[in-house]
Amino acid sequence: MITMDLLAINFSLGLEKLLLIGAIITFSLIVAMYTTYAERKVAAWMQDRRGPNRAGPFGLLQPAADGLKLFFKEEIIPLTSNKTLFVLGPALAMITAMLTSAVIPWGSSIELFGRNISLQIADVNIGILYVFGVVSMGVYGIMIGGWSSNNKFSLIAAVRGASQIISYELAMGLSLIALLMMTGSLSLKTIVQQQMEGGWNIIYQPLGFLIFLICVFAECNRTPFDLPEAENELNFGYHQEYSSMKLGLYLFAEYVNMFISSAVVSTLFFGGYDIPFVDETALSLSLGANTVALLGFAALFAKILFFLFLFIWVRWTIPRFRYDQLMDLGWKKLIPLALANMLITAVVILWLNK
Amino acid sequence: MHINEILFWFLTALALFSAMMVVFSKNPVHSVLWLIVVFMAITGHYIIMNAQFLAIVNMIVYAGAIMVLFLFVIMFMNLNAESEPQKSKWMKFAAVLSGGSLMLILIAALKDNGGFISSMRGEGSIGLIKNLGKVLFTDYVVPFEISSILFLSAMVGAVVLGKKDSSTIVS
Amino acid sequence: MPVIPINYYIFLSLALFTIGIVGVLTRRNAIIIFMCIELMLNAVNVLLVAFSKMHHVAAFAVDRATTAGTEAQLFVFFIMVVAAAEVTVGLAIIVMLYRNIHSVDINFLNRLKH
Amino acid sequence: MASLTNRAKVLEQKPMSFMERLYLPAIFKGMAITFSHMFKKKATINYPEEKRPFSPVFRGLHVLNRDEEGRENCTACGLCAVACPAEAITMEAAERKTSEEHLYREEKYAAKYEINMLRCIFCGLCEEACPKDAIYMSETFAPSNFTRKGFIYAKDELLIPNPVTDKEKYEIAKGLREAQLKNK
Repeated sequence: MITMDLLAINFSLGLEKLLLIGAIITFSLIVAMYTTYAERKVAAWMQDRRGPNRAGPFGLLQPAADGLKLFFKEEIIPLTSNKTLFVLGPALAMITAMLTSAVIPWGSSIELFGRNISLQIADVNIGILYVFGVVSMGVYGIMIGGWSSNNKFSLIAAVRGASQIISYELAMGLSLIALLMMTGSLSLKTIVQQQMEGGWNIIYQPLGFLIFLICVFAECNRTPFDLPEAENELNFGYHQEYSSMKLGLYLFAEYVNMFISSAVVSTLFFGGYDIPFVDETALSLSLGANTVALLGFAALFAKILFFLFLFIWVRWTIPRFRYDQLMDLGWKKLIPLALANMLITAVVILWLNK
Repeated sequence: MHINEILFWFLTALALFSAMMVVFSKNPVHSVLWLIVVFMAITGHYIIMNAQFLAIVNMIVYAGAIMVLFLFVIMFMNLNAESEPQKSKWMKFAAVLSGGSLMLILIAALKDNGGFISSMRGEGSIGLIKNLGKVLFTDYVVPFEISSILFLSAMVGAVVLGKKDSSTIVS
Repeated sequence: MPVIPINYYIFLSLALFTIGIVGVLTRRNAIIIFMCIELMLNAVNVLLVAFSKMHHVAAFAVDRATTAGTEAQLFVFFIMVVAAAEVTVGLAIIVMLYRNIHSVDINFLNRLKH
Repeated sequence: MASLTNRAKVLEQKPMSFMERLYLPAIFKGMAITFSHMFKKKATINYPEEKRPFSPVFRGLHVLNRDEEGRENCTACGLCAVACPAEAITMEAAERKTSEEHLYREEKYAAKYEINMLRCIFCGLCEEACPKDAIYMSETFAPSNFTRKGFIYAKDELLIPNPVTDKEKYEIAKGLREAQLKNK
């Protein structure tokens, strides 16, 4: 289905998809920008401070000021570094962070200029596997950046980051298998539609959700799993040698990752663009399909915002793990738990179908 | 030219060029990265042939897991272009020559056949997960289970090999 | 209808395979040689998928519900599985080798008697 | 081995219970604490706009005082320089001419009076030592500067504005302290 949708392009469809891609990328960049602001603001509030409030009203222009600052800083490329790879690293990190957004259904479809436009870039029928593929590509941004800086702190941080991501990908996949056994489909759109009818997956898979959430935290390199950036042992982590906008891209990719993973979590476990306690078909008869689609997008966005807040909340609550604790949690706790969850789900499904 | 064919030629060129770069780049890390590009190009080929499952498995397993292992090992050994052992010029020449002649022979042997590949939608549904999974878990369930045992033994083997021998530490 | 002759895929796969062989013959770094073997495995995979597709298209013209060609794709899947297992063990061996002789040069591998 | 003191406290080290090993309740408890802090009163203030009141005994920058008619109090007796533990104060005395009676209160005055703010430790001993109530410490902070020289404050920087000619500035320089003291 990817091929043919991709290859049988007519002009207006191509234009529509391009516009959608542009809109989603702009949107996620803006959200990522304001997540940095929210992070500083929430961190301040949790520590009884006020946070940034000088640039613009309530400090709302702070992210723009930060971005400008990063743009105007001197671009330093270490002499002994590997120049091509040094530049490639942050680019890869950013691209892989962005790529995942292609398969997330941002809403149902809207009618515009007589066309039925689906608010999803590509309804791939292997959506979740695609997400996994892109996530596993995300390792290279870290590894290449850390290695090419030619600095042992960067290298150790890169290796740590990569092994952390690989280890937690396993538990992530296993926790999702239970979910996939229930839905019977890998397409994210189908999963959302099933949740609209049968209730959110979080009700059926609380343990799976917990494991998935922990793994998402680890994949995004967020506290309590931000070992690659452990300042007290590795200085600044894998982007230590970076400066200017290349550093900005790395930092920004983290926030884009957070945004996209929040979207994935809310799509998989919290009904995606499903408006809770409301029958969409009945509502679309009274309000019109377009309004309901926009409302659905708003619902999804609200869920995403909650998860973004959760990311920040956890970061300013829980201290960092030690490296052996991290590996212990991943391999000895989460994977067996996910396996048990999978087995129990399988048994229950078989028992219900009998 | 149809967009499918354009993609085919582009991916083929990409795959061949980066495969050459794997062999000829001096720095082992560059070799690994070029090999990742080869795998991505091959993934693209699978997508053109509508073998979605294999495409994504290729991407996750080869590009995402196996190559990371290679990268790990190379980074830990701190191999770079200077420490890279090189064969003599004549040996390389002989290797390229013999490889080229092997390719000539193989092409000569295989060039006459009239098959073709179309990428019509309805004709290519075997690569979908649904169909592959059904066959995999019914007809091929025994090889599947055996491969899981293979994995387990590989895992144990890797751990045993990678573990530092306690007697060597003492000495 | 876009049609690509099977020959193209054969040639692509042969070229990749040959590049892999040349790599094995020219390089002395054990890891690179290992990578070239992976390249050869992948060349075979491409060929198998192409043949499976061709087989399926031919069978599809006769019977629209055919599953011909599935086996080849599963075969590729198993090749990947085995390759993954092989890489873990192989890399573990190379790491152990490096620990013993502090090099990954295969020319030093004649020291088995030590 | 016997302990040196009897104050060592033996900690009870029992293995963690199942609930403790889950860690999740503890994590949720911590998250509840941080969440509750979001709605607490903020400890910080918007500094240049809002200022915290100083304590009445706060010791800031030095000010050389004048009396109500605008005459300088200082007689260059040197007691402050003697009292200064950091040796930050230097001065040169001069004799008052007849035409200068509106400028200086006593017949001797400080022609040069310098305080090195890099040496000053703001102990307030000069203030204590002064018999003429000529030097006291205000509630301004030492401002920043680009050069070391800039931190040697000469007389023109130290003197309080003239209460006769420059009434408003004098009041400001006199500062909040008076008001505070009055309020008490």
